[in-house]
Amino acid sequence: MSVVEASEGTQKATVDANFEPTILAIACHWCTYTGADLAGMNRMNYPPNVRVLRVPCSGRVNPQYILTALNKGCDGVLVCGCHPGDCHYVSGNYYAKRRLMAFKRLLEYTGLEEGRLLIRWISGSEAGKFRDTVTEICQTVKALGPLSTSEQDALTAFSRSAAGLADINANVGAAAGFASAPEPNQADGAGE
Amino acid sequence: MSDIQSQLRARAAELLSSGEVVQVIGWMDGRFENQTTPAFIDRPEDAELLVFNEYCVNTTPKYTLYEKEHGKLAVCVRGCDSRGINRMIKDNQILRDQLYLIGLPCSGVKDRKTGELLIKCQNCNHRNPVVYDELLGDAVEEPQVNRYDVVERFEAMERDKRAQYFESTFNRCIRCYACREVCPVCTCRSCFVDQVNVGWQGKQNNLAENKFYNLTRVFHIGDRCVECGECERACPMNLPLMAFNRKMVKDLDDLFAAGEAGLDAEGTHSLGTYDVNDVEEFM
Amino acid sequence: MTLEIEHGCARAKEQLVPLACKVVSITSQTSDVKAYRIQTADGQKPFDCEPGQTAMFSVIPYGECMFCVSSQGEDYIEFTVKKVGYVTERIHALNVGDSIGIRGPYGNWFPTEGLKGKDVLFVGGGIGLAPLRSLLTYMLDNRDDYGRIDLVYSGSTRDDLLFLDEIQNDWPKYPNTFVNVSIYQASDDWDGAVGFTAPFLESLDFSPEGRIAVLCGGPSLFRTCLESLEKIGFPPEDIITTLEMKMKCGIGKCGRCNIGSLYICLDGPVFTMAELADLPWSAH
Amino acid sequence: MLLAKDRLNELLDHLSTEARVYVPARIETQTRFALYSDTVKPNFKLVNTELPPKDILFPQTQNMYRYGFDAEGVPFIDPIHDADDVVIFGARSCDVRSIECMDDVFLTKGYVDEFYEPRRSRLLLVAMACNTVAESCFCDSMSLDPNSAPAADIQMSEGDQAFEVTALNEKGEAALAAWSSYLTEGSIEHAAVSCELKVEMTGIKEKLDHMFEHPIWESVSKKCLNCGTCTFVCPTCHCFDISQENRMKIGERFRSWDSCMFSCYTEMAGHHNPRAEKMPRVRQRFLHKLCFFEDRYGKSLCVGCGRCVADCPVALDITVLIDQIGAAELTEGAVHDA
Repeated sequence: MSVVEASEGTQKATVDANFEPTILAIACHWCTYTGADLAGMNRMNYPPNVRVLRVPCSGRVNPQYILTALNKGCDGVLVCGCHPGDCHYVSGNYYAKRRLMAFKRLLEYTGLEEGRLLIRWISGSEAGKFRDTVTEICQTVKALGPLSTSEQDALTAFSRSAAGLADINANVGAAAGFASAPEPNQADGAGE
Repeated sequence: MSDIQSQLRARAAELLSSGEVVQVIGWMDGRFENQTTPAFIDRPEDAELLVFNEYCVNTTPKYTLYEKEHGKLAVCVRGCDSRGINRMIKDNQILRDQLYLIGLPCSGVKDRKTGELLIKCQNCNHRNPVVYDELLGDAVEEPQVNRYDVVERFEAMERDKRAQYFESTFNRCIRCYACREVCPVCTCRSCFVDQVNVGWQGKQNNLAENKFYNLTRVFHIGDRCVECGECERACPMNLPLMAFNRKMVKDLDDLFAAGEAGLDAEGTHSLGTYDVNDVEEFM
Repeated sequence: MTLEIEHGCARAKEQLVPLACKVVSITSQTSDVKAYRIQTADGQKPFDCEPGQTAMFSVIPYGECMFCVSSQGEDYIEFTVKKVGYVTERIHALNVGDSIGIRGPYGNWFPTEGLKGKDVLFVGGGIGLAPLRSLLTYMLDNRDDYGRIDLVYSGSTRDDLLFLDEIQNDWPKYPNTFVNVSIYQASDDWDGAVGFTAPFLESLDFSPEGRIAVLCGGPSLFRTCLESLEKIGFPPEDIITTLEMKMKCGIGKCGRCNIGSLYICLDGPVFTMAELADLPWSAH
Repeated sequence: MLLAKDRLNELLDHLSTEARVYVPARIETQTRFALYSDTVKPNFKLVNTELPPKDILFPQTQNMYRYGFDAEGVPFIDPIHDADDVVIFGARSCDVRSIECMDDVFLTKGYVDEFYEPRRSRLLLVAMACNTVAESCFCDSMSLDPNSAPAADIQMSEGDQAFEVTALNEKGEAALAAWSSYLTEGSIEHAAVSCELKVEMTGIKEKLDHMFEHPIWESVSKKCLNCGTCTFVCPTCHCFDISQENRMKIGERFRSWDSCMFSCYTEMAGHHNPRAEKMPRVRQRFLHKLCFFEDRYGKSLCVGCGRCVADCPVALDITVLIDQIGAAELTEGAVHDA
């Protein structure tokens, strides 16, 4: 049980250049989702790896969502909400801030690489910031490589090999409760 | 301590025969040498069964939840127990006037096999009860300890090694939920684990689900944890659970000056509130 | 006269892995009860079973539930399912043609041989008709083998009565077959009897002589009707019932339907009250 | 036959090439039957391991089948049978008896469990006589012998320099024939041990038959926390749950250990729960161990390994309970035929 008993670090496989990460972006309806919309309307380009999950408020983001996403096939999670002070429900994002600050530290303490969980405040007018943030997390996670396979169970591996990555990518937005995801299309990022 | 024990027996008998309480929750001897087990005394003549020594490993607060229906309870409380009681009062699990708290100063509890101070007691800085109706014996000196010692050692590790260490920790979890059941803070009527059809927690025992359970548990109690260390002691697989709990406590203290939980029965907990001037790191 | 009920019958073709089947028809019985006819993916009857046996209905991604096979035909088996929880909600969302899994049949069955030549009184309420129906339709199909058949059936309102058309119009046409239906509260659309099952049963004045009672219903109906039957004079060995517990495996291994030394899924679900009296069990 | 201690690892290396070999070992803070490897060597000083070997035959999570829709939309249900040749090397008498109990559950009463049986039939069970006993061991009170396990394939006992190896059945003889190059003729004197903890089992079962509604259950269950520790460390607890996990169009249905201590174990649709309170659950566990199983299969489900005694966080001790049952009076009104 002592700290020193932990054995030598694992050999990290070199990251496959063709690796395309799967990123879950949890976006608050009032600011970030609108910002993502605006990015789409402005025909901004951002990586197609991100699936957007719309929630009413960042204060609604249950830390278990983040854990589930990481457990069941996502390589990174982005949580976005209104800037402090701008919350549609007055204080939701203040609660979210405290919660996520603590939760991010806990996750990284138990071994998650820094950069796999990113939290940002993005307002409805910050289409550019949304694009930049998505690009940033995609690049970071791509460099980090797939989330260590031992953290995902055999079923994920099977579903990827059996159904084919392309199929999964095409469907992931609609399945597993990830409804209301905007088309992850490179040309027009978001749209309703 | 034997002096306190005889006082305890006498007081328990008095409380029961006067009808002030219907039950005294404390400890009694187990089958083996130096083993104790929780005791529920409801007859004055059984008060002789009560023991108080350096092997009383169990904490008492959680039992008040099940026993309160019988009437007013007398509960033996040391520092850790009393903080748990405070926390349960604050969480609206029990009312203060349902309890008669017999305060017992404690100088740490030992492992019955090794005779060493339990890990939970090595890091204890509240040996005297923080709330009680009467205190038996004299208050003991509070030790100066660095509660965050374990957390700091883990934080100093390389991420890879730490990840591997915790991965192995989660792998060894058998998900018996003893940590949940002993915890004075785990009082949800329907735990997320038991909400089978909602599907928070899968039934399979694998790394992903074990991690999900443990991290959710830690995060859910982290801001209210009274640091009694009972989860770690109860764990049949001897997992270092306080390394997680204390990490939460430490972070919340660093970030929001959360302080220690369970020192009083008022106020709120650090994740149940906010301050517009909180540190900002998500811009 | 003692009835021989077989216990510990192992007949299931599929133990734990279900057979791929499909829904061939759905009939809505009440607002929250539907009857499902099931065939295998290639249009066969999934299995033959005796009246009273159960099977595990597997809504593929959501879970499994144990139901009594409420009737069967040449090429189908039928389940009657009330929407009460998570899986049954998913069952109610099924459409004709949807793929499901079925494994079974499990458990024992009503003593179709032992009842031959006897009068049978069926007592049931609400969804409790489903298991009774399996035996009742079997007896009607083999009408000459059995004596008089009476059904005492109740529901909260007219809309809670299952197979009402069949009960009122088809079954009484068989010889020596009588139905008595009541609802708990009077309403404009009901001109029949009104009252709870137990007093209604007592008012009908059945003689226990040469008659076997078959009882199935929810906990309160079960308790009250059991008392009534005993009051009328039915000895416990002449009262048959079918029990329910949470079940997962269906083959007497997973443990949760254990009562005393028995497993309801394998040794039951059909017992006489005399057998139940020996078990550490209370009619909860 | 004798197996010299310095040839033990050679034998295990050899066995590992053909089968998965499980040996008692300490894995960080846990002792369990672990896969023999370069880093995992047997440790026979562990009287019995904290975790029993039951998960080798009956894994905590066992995938039963995969289901879903293939590319053409046709549904499929594919059973997963993944049994291997397995050797459990160094099981104690209590663990061997526990496998007998599991055999009763999974292989009799009309159904041979299709996931247990392949693992069981490919198992070589090598028992190791106890040299010492732990304070919580009470197997000889449960009519077991810590010095021999007749249901094993091979019985071993440990001497100073060597292990004595005896085949107990044909499977064991065949195995010993294959191991012959590691064995020498001879025998050792094994000093028989007996447990220090004794409980009186005479009449307990008969008494329990009438104790379903005895007030003792209310008092013993008070300290129980309703955690699953006792059931998960128990070598004979075999209750399981069936559940599933889905990914997109496919999923896996698995069975996993469940515990009668958990409230959701018996909770039915509509939240009706016949064992909603702590007391009926505690009663169910102990009656199943000491009474119901004996009615059904003719042997006690408690094998006296003492794991629950050692691990229970609140020292709710089955041996104390047995003593209390022995001392309990069957008062009028408290009697109910079980």
